[in-house]
Amino acid sequence: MTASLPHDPMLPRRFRVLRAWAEIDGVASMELTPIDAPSAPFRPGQFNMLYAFGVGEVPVSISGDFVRPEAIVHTTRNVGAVSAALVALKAGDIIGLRGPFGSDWPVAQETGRHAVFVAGGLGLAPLRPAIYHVLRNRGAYSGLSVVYGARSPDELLFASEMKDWKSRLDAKVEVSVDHAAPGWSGRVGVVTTILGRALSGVDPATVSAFVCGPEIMMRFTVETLAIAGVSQDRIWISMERSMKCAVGFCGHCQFGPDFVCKDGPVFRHDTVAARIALKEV
Amino acid sequence: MAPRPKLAVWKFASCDGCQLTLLDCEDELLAIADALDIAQFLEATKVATDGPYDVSLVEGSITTAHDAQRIRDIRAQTKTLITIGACATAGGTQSLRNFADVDAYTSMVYAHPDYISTLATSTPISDHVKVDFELRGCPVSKHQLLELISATLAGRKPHVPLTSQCTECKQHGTTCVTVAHGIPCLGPVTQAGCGNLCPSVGRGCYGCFGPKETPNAAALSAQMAGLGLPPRALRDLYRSFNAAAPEFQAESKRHD
Amino acid sequence: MTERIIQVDALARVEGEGALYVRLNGAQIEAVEFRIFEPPRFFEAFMVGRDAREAPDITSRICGICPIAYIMGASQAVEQALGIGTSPDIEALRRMLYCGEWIQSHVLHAAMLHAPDFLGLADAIEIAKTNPDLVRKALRLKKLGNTLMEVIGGRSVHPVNTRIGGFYRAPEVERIRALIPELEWGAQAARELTLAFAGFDFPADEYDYHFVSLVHPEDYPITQGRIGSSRGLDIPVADFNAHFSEHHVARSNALQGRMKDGSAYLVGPLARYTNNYDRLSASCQATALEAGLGPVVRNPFKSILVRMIEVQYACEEAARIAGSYVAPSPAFFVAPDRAGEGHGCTEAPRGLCYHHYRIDAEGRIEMAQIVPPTSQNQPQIEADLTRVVAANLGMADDALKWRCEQTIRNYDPCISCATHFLKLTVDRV
Amino acid sequence: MTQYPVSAIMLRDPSLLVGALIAEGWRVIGPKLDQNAIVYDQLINGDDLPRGLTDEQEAGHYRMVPGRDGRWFDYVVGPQSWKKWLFPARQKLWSATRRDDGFDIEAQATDWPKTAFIGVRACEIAAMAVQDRVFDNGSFADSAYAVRRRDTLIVAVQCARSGATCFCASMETGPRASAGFDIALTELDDGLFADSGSDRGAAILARLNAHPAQPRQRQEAQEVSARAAAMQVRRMPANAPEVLRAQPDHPQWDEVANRCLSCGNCTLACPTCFCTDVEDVTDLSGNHAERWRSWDSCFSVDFTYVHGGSVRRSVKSRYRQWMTHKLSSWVDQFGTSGCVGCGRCITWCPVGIDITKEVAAIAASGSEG
Ligand SMILES: Cc1cc2nc3c(=O)[nH]c(=O)nc-3n(C[C@H](O)[C@H](O)[C@H](O)COP(=O)(O)OP(=O)(O)OC[C@H]3O[C@@H](n4cnc5c(N)ncnc54)[C@H](O)[C@@H]3O)c2cc1C
Ligand code: SF4
Ligand code: SF4
Ligand code: SF4
Repeated sequence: MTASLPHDPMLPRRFRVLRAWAEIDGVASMELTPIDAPSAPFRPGQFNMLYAFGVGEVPVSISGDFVRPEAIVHTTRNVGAVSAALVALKAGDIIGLRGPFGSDWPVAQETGRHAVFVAGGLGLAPLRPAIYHVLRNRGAYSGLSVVYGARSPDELLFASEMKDWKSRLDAKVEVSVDHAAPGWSGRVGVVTTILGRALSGVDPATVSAFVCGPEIMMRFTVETLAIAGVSQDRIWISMERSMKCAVGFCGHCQFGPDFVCKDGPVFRHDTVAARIALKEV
Repeated sequence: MAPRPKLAVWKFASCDGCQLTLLDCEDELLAIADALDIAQFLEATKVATDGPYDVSLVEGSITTAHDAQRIRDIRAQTKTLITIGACATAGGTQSLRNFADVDAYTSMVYAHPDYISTLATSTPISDHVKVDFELRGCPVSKHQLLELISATLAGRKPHVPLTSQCTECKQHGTTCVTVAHGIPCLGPVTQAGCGNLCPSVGRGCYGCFGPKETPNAAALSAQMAGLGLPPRALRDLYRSFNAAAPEFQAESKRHD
Repeated sequence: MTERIIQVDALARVEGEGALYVRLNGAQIEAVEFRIFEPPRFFEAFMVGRDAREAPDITSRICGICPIAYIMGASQAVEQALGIGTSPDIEALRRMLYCGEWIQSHVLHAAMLHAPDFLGLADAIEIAKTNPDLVRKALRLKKLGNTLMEVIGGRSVHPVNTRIGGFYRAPEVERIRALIPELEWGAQAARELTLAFAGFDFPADEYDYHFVSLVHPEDYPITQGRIGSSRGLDIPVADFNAHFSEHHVARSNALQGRMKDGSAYLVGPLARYTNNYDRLSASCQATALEAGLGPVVRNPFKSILVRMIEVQYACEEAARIAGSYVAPSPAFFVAPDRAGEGHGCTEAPRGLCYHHYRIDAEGRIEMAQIVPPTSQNQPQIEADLTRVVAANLGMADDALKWRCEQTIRNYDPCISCATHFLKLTVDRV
Repeated sequence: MTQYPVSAIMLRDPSLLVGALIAEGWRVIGPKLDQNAIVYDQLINGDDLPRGLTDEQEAGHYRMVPGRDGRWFDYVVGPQSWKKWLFPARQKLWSATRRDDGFDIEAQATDWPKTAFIGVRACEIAAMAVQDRVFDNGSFADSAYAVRRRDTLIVAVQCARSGATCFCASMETGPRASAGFDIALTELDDGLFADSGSDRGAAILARLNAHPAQPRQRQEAQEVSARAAAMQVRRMPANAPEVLRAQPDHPQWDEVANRCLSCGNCTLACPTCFCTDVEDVTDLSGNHAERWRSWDSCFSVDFTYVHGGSVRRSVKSRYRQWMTHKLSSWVDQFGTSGCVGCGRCITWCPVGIDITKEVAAIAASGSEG
């Protein structure tokens, strides 16, 4: 008896790179369009498994707007073999894609609240679709703050877009760098230092916070939010773990009882707080 | 077409077995020669193109002052330097000299000791220069060597697990020789990769792929001592082709 | 007249690191040196104190090209010292395993390392450009040798299945039988390659060598026999040291073997062939005849043909053994701890390889002596070089250099083997 | 108890069943003696079944020894589990070929002839049920696994004795299987009591043309299982999930890390462990690529590698992950324990680490604080 695999979740579909552009040094974005089948709709915070021919497959968050699933945007930092191949893609190239996978930022449910986005480094990429949503439906939210920290000025992602947001009267945007460089007139310091400013004058009881960045940055951010009085069940974070399948088969991404690939990557903080405090989980 | 990457193969103190493993890829040899520009491979060709080289495969350990200099020169001309085999990666069998009482050895003077010059130790390449990747084994496995070459060509990270030999036994369905037959076996502390050779013929692994990641040799030794292996045999088990690999060296010294 | 220096700093297409140095003053040959600069690895020194049962695996690492030669020589010597025998079935399997090594090593040398010399090419890859079929055939044949070693020994370089007293596990009959069709193809392919190589332009060079090899009343010698020579030597293996000795010369990191009277001798395919021509199969003799060889071959350049005939023989012999193979039971005999002394001698692809151990009551090695073929051939290589240079003084330097290298490659010298054994002297830096 | 129309039969010799299945075109996989251990391999005929053998098992110890005369199934579980077949150690997932304009991806077909497993023990049936939930987790299903599972007939053997490392009774997974098989055999003094557990099993038994079993024999079969259960010397504390959830910092984790080799044998021998790695393969031309999936283990450092380093670097954290997952978080994930009490991880740990003892140690001192 021979059977082929219908809808095999491990089988990538082909996508073509429509556009590819450099963001900052070592980071590039690309816009993908499906070849084999229409792409599935996605929600902000979800990710895809991207396959570079002959090199390998890695999880990468969707950084573009989810109202345009026919043109999926990813933003990747070159840190190793697969990501290097992804960053090197040009318009017209083909890659394999599986997804979208994982849980999402529940922004759509947090209407009426003050949405606070806290991003560190490349963590801004997975938050951007959610920010787009709030910007588009600004009236439904009591407030919008984007707090963004990067290591240095030349590592600030989506800089011109940030400027646009900043120029809006209905959004508060705070940016800081760990290390200043000549010509930098903005703030210096880790992201938690500007978080306080962003929260000043905001009733913590109305805040819903969405946090994405290195684990250590998220830990301090959550601490700061808690001190400011933001409730643990109104904070969401996005976890990163090794992933080989993204569908719960490979076991790599386990984080206590959760599979980061399908129960995450976005978790409500109170559900994972105890585990995050432990080492090597 | 992009220019083919330039490959150089170098030999230091060794048995030639790891280089031979490359020539033993009979089915792939012509494809390798197609995909790569073989710029230096003394064992196989008179061709000797000057550097720089994209990839250098280095066999053998450093046992002379001259060789210590030669490897530095090679490193300077090489983009990716890969060591192949236990000699290059851990000093090889010849590193057994490292454990000898050097003065006693010196007194075993040969007719004309002045004819030969050698160092007191046999050391891995990584003691002398930066190494980009180490392929284990005495000799290296053909399968892993091909994987390394194709991965390097594809810009892919080679799939060379650092786990125990046990993982290969279990994947191959080989029954554990220690548990089922009481045979001492270094498998639990030895890196996988050979293709599960010794246990599949009912023999305990003798460690030719060197220590795995985070080996717990002390715990294994205690178990093997319980199976009746005397300290001297235990010591010698760790002291063979990867004798100078730090974890094996330390464990063998505990049983001196 | 001016001084001419023919120098090759690093010989290519030999196993290990060697160099060639010839100094001429007009027609006067002032120096001919085949230097071995492969650093010594001191096997005989560090084996002292090891369990004798480790000897095969340790000495195997002397040479990756002919590990079987070391495994077998060490096994014989240690088995003798520990007073155990094996069984005819085990010995047959050992012989078959050794055939694998002959095939692998000979084809590597003849087709990939030596043949380019005759074609004026750099390597086998260049041959493949004009004659891909020949190279493919050679590769398939070489692979067959490796397959034999993998099936019987577990892997081709440093097999794992061999042990003192026999084998860890006897290969299944089906796996051995399955080799027969390819071995039959191999014998034919070896014959075809011999005849193809017979068309090479061989330098006219003949020398009345003192051929030394194992001799055996029935078999073409591989694993067993007495030591015999073309000049009437006929001694048991244990008497090796009474007739041969080794000398240390300044220019080489290897010892040089000579007869006790100081004369050079030759070991390897030419010696085996000449001393045992009658024991070759009729089909191999037929190939020899067609390739233009008589029962004695004195032209060292024709060693390439003799190697290929030995490949044909090894394929036939392995097929014969495979045909009547029964899995040895037991697969090995257990050796007790006891004091003793033993000798082992087999025919490595490059020639006679002698092992000698003294073992203490706990079964530990007290003394080890290993004499590989390449060290024995060193004086003869230099003598050949002198003769070849003298006969070709008119050649341009490049051509002469090429010819000298080719002369060395006639021996398929294995330099790694030759330098395994010097005792340690330390140069502290 | 039987829901199936055909009543149980008495089978003189299991090779009759093996022969009948082979004659009906099944590929039969069952116990075979190989290298002095019982492994699961294809049977060419009924003679391949070992007989008169039993196993002696302890932590880090396994030996085949002569068993009760003429008994067919007097050993318990061996080094391998059925996952070797249902969830192979290496599987090709797909291949891709470079084209002028990008590349094509080709799915890998599942080649699985209709197969009968014979000699499946209760704990192993339970293990299959556990893996069924893993490979169809509600969101995603592994279709190759589903095909293999669907097209496999299960002939169970109800254990007539327990090994010293067995603790299925405390996991409530054995020693008597009540479901999850097509046919179940219980070896009695006067032959094999064969009962059906499905219609296709019942049909096969009906075609065997054997004597129907007596009620007495059905009764005896139950008693055999009860005796096997009573033999068990190891047990898993029922509160293991809570104990482990509550004790991530227990000193016992450090203690076991001193003994653990992080070799991964326990995970690979375990019939429920499912972790895998993927491997991208290319040929020398770079034009052909493949993806393979192979067994992995949470004991490897690379298992949790993310750019910058691994999450679980210490052996302590890796052992804790394995045992806590197996016995505790598995329940959260799949609504069942990941352990079926087969004892393999105890027997096949080269240094004899015993999961039941480790839990007991943590539970004992953990309950004080
Ligand atoms: C849910 C999720 C979303 C992500 N989103 C983004 C994104 O939007 N942009 C971006 O640049 N990066 C993102 N990453 C990280 C990205 O997956 C890694 O940078 C990438 O896997 C590195 O692979 P490499 O082969 O280039 O690097 P190497 O360091 O050579 O990694 C080797 C292998 O380890 C694994 N690996 C290494 N790092 C990670 C990691 N952080 N997460 C999972 N597996 C890893 C991969 O299998 C990889 O191929 C995300 C990771 C996760 C889990
Ligand atoms: S590692 Fe072993 S096989 Fe490789 S060169 Fe050294 S001794 Fe030979
Ligand atoms: S954890 Fe151990 S006892 Fe439990 S199912 Fe796995 S191997 Fe068997
Ligand atoms: S518990 Fe035992 S089998 Fe498992 S990894 Fe540790 S030593 Fe290996």
